[in-house]
Amino acid sequence: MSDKEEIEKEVLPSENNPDAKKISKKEVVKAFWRWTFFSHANYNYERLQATGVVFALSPILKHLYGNDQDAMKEALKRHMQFFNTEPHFGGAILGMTIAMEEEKSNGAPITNDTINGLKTGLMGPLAGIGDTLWQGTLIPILLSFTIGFASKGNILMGPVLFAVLHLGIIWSIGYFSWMQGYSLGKEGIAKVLQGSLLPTVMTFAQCMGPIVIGALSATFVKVSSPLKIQLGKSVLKVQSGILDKLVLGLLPLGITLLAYYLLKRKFKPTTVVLILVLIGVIGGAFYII
Amino acid sequence: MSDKEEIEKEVLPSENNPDAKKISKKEVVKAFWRWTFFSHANYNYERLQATGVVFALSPILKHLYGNDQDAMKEALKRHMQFFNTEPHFGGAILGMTIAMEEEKSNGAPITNDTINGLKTGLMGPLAGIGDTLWQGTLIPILLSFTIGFASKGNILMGPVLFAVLHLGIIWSIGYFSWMQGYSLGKEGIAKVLQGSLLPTVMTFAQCMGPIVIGALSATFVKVSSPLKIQLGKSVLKVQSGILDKLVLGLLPLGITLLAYYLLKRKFKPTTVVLILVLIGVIGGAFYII
Amino acid sequence: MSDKEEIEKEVLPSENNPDAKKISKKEVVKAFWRWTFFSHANYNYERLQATGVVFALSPILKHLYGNDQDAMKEALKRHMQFFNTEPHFGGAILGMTIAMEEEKSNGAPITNDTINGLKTGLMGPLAGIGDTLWQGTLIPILLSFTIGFASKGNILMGPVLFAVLHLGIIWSIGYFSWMQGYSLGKEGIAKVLQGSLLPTVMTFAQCMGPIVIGALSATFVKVSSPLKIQLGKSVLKVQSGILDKLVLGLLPLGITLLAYYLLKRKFKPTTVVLILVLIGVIGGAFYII
Amino acid sequence: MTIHLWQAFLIGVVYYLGQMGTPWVSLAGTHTIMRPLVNGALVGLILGDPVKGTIFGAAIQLPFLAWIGAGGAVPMDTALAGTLGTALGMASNVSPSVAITLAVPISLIGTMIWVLHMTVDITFVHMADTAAEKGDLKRIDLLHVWPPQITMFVFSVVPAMLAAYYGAGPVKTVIGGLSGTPLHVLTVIGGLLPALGIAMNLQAMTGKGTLMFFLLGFMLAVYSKLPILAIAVFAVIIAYIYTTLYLKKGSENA
Amino acid sequence: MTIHLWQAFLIGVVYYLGQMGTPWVSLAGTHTIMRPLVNGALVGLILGDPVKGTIFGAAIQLPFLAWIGAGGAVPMDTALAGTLGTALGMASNVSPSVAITLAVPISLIGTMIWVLHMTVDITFVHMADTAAEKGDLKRIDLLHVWPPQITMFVFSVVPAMLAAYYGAGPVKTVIGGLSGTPLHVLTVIGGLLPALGIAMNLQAMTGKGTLMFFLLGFMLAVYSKLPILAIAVFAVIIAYIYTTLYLKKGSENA
Amino acid sequence: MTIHLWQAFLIGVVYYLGQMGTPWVSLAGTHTIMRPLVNGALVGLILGDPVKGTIFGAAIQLPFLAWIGAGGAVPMDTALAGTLGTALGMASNVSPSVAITLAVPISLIGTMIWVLHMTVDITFVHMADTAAEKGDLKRIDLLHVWPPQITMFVFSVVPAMLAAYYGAGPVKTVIGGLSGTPLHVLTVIGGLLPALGIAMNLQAMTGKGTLMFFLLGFMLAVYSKLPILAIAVFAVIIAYIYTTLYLKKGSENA
Ligand SMILES: OC[C@H]1O[C@H](O)[C@@H](O)[C@@H](O)[C@@H]1O
Ligand SMILES: OC[C@H]1O[C@H](O)[C@@H](O)[C@@H](O)[C@@H]1O
Ligand SMILES: OC[C@H]1O[C@H](O)[C@@H](O)[C@@H](O)[C@@H]1O
Repeated sequence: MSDKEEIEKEVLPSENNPDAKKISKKEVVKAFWRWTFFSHANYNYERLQATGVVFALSPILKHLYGNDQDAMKEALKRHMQFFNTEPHFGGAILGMTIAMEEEKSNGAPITNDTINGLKTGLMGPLAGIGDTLWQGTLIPILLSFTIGFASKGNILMGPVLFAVLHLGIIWSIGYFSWMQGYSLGKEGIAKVLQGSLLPTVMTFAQCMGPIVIGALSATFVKVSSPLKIQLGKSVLKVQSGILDKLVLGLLPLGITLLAYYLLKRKFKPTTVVLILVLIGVIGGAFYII
Repeated sequence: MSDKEEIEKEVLPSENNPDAKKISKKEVVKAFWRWTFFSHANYNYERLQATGVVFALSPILKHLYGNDQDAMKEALKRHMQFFNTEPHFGGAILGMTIAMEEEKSNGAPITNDTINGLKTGLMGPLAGIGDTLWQGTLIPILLSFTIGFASKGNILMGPVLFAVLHLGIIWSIGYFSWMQGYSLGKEGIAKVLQGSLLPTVMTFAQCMGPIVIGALSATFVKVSSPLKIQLGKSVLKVQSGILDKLVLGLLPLGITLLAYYLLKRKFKPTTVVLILVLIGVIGGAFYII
Repeated sequence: MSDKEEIEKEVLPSENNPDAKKISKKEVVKAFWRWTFFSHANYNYERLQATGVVFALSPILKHLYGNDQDAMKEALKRHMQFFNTEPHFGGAILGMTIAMEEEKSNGAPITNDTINGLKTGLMGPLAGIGDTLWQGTLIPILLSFTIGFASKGNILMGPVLFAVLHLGIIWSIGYFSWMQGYSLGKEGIAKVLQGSLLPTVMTFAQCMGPIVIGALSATFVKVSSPLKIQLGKSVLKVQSGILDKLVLGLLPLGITLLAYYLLKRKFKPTTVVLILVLIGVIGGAFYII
Repeated sequence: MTIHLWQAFLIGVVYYLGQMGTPWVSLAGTHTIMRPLVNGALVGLILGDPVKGTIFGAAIQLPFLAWIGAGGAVPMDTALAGTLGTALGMASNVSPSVAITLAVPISLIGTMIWVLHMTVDITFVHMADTAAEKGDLKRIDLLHVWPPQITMFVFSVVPAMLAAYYGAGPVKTVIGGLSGTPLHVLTVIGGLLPALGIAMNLQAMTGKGTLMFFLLGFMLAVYSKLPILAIAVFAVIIAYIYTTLYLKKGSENA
Repeated sequence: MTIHLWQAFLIGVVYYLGQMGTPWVSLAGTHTIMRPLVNGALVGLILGDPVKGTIFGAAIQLPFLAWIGAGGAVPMDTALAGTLGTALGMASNVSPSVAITLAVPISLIGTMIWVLHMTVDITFVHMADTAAEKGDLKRIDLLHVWPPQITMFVFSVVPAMLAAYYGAGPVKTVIGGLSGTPLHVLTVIGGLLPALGIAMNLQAMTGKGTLMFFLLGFMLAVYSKLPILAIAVFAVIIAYIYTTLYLKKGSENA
Repeated sequence: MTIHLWQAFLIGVVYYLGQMGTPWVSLAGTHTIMRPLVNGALVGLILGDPVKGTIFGAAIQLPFLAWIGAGGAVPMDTALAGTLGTALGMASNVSPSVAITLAVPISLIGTMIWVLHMTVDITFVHMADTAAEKGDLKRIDLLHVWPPQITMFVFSVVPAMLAAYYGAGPVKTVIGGLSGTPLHVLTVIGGLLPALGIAMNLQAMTGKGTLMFFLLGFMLAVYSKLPILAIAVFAVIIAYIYTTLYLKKGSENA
């Protein structure tokens, strides 16, 4: 066997190896539905969707590491890390993860870090992109389309149509994204390992993600100041007269960056909630904000 | 003769070689006028200005390849390719082409591909830029300037002034662009061959061209939907109530991208015309668009 | 002594050398105040703040080159070059300069060109950024805040408060910037010499600077045309009917680029003043502008 | 009209099903039931008049049209607003617009339930950690579903059921006590909490320049006032150009 | 006023000269004569009253002020609109604003002539191909000019002459028959055809990222509503920055 | 009210202190005293009624709110406008709004003093060059301060003092003589001069693409009409992205 063949075999072990473990399409779909229904069953401020990931991948992990207790422990630890994304668009990440786990379990040189890098590199951007398209665009459109009927008491064209369209569209997107992620992972794994595909996807997502999340936050975080300053006989409104003239949205931006800074400084999310509540109580009580 | 001299001679053969064929300025100007008057004489959906290019370069090609039938055949085939640009701004391309043909016929290492690359790399962008500045900007300004007089029956300050200004300005631009292209080609040919000038010009044009053509198309393609949906007692206008809220100009954009996609899939332009007409007939008859 | 040690010693001579000349914090602060008060004492069209720089650095230069007449001459020539920046934000440049002079006098391989490159590379951008934040933003805010009181005759909340706030804020910025520049220079000098810090700072400043100065100039240079052209019975206003439709701000932009072009062509600023005045006299007298 | 205990209980269940995270209807399902448009109709069904419930739901939906729950942040509890708003409105026979004035303060109070369960669930993650150490996949599967869902069920059903059962009177008393500064404070907090959601998502972005791109999106949105989809298209363009340039090999010819 | 046959013929010739591609007056020349502002005056001259023709032409020009023919796409035939509009308007002695209502549908019908000749000309290219095989430059020169121009002359002069000669009556009948849905369909088609022109030019762009830059220009135009020249200036800036970064050698110092 | 000679002299000194470059109060200090808001109060103090002076100063400040002096360009002399405007206004007992009509033309004439001293100071730089040749640091220190400041003192105090002393009459005569075209010309020149300041700063920028970035800032400001601070934020974002991409090492993987 030549060197080159050996390398290729190493890169994609499952393809040339008759003994390789193979995940069936049925298993991939099963994991998809587990994720779709249970992603948030134990949602929490510490690691968010972490146990949701383990729960969804559970049949896959059992198949791959069921009779290798050490590998299983390692895999569980790997996926008990902080994870949060928009589950439908972000399902692509877990689709890819399944493909990588499959190859890894068959001996491909995929490290913990590669899988973690993939997950943490894409979860944020896809949260931003997904929320924008789903919660920020799709749902408002569906609502404004059906609410007119509902306000006339039309149940079918109101709540029922909303529910059907919403679930139909978003589950389709989720399914497509998940399966696409899996096959991208399978086909692209050689490329991924050689490093030409992943950087492109990641750089793209890590640029687009924050932009849309920035746009989203502009309507999502709401703070303004009702303060007024008496100047002789005229009145200066702090919000429209000062803050808005400096930079629009200074307060929401400031609060968001504060929360971000605190998280970066390793404050627990629960602490940040408390701090935000405190700011709200004090600022609100004195009508500063 | 040292190696270095040899290379230099090879790079720009016409400069050091007393036997080299030389295109005179008169010939370059002659080709310019042939192009200016005849570029569209046989305009067609298959190759657009292809025969126009051959017709314009005809005296040049005769001079250079008149007594080398094989070279002539090759040259004719080279220029019978699809070509389309805005003829006045895009004249620069043919000016450069003449310079390259001149050097090539004297033995410079210029391949078919270099010349084709130059032509196809610049024709699109210069079409976009030229149309924007000429048809999109210059003509409307001249029209709105002279139409006021004309509507009072003033022939001189109306149609005559429009014609004089229009021809004066656009022929000057055309002449300047053509000659500039030629001398850029001559001076820059060494640079071009070494590869430092052409990529800059191309990258620039291939970025700017699509941007302005995008802007142009926003006013150039006109489709909107007159559809209305009855919602209980209120009415939802599809154009202003849905499409415009998603992305402005969704329909014109979609139609343009459809035409683009069809051309990319090797549909003939005449087929695309037919498809557009069909869309128009069906969409129009049912008042969908 | 190994090679590596030698290089390190060379890079930061003052740190390892007990005989090195040390600039004290007091001296740095003294130079700051000399600059703050005297930067513009001999402001002129030829070299602007050049003698101001020498005057401010005077105690430093005396300390470093006091007993090396040749080095002193060289240093003086170095700093008698054209220099102009916004003195408070731009103070950072001179803080860095002090650090570099300190190392240079102790034998670090810092050339004239490095110091000049630093100064000329940053002075323009920091002028733009500084003017925007200080004259373009801070002062108008303070004025509009205090002018209301003043117009009611309130001296304390009017002129006094304005003066106190203005001096307090801008001197603080100036001091911070200067000291920061100095310590950046000291700490970063190794990095600077290895070339990783300076390019980043410079590229950033040389991109941001011109952008803000462009924005500033949009309100700073004021030219428009009162010309009207009679078209039959209707009237065409040259400013709103032609110029504004082409590109907003065409005239101010044109005048600014003219002045820039003249300076680049080595016209003296006094000549440019004259030319601008001439344009004003002729254009104004005939009501062209 | 009086609300029977079993009706009150069912209303509580609807509220529970509209809690983001309920596995019974999937995440998208909770996002469906969470909307007053939908849960109003369900409450109406329970109370015997689904058409009226739909009309109430549609009205209560209005102030929450632009509601987004990103990064686990819930600015207002629309599920509680919709279920209780409809129930109490129908019971006390007021007009839908009166129900809105009730629903908005209810939505602000409801966020406390969300914050509470997000905090309690942390315990179950720690238990799952122990199971992971032992490689006990099955136990994690169990821990992920049962303890948090039972908790959530109790947290949701009990208060909603009580409020629906004892009716508009006590609820109005509570809301009345809040009017003025307390309500203002609650509104302010509701506006602030989403900052955590954004920050969670931002913090999860490990790329270069995250903050700058975030700032870019924010500034674009705030100054251009474009619809968010238009900004998303611009974001695609910018990301494309950035990626091209970022991953470009140094040119040979420049 | 009646239009004599020789006048009708000359009007047909004016129309032919305003066809994009006529070599007699150059491309820029056809773009001059194509405008109703200009061909209206010429028709007036032929009919003996150039001042009146100019006034009609100026009026008919109005709906075509923003007319652009890019990539060989002709959304409306302004030359036919101007020549026939003026001729029939003057002949039937109506006001210029009535002539406009006639001119616009005429311009839509006229586009068929353009599409036809663009299709027929393909034949001559194929003949030129054969000549190229043989290296017969002279023959290509001939093929490029005579067959297409004779075709074009016939396609243009005949219908325009007939319409001008038989006058407003038949033309109005035709247009009347079109009113309602057919006219709407023609208008829609006139709005769609330019998509081909744009697509032809786009497709001719071989650079990287063409579609993204196209989208950028489109979105900028649509949302900013800036004049096209302003967008062109922004395009220069963007292209400059892109080119600098794209062709930049990898920095040594980064 | 008459202005005594010593008062006129002090007013001249205030004007001198408001000249950009006066070392006594620092550059920031001259930018303080230069504003009519401040020098009006000081002139009022000299004339015995600081409150009235403040009110005049506040009024005269209005047309100069957006005044910027960048790159050594002084579009209007606000210090002369404020000191003389207040002094003459108070002396002739007119209302503050009348004082404004006086102050604006004064500010235009005053720019000549600035241009003059910027030109004269060149001499002292050349003298400093000679000292630099000899390494005579002390002499440069002296040359930097005394000759230019004595010049400036004379240039400033003399005209301001005379105008304040001889009062509104002669000043009005001068201004009256200017009304119409001369004043228009002065206004135009005041609008043009800042171009030099911008050009000086621009010219001092040695980086790549300076003009393009300048154009970008200009176009953004002109078309978006955003406050300058917002544009500065965008500039930070653009500069960040540009720097990242410009200094990026060629990727290994692209
Ligand atoms: O923001 C990403 C993601 O965060 C949480 O998981 C929930 O708020 C989801 O609704 C959201 O999509
Ligand atoms: O678009 C480029 C070019 O295409 C065709 O040749 C014609 O429509 C010209 O008017 C146009 O300039
Ligand atoms: O523009 C930089 C700088 O130039 C000159 O020094 C003066 O006009 C200052 O006020 C300005 O800050």
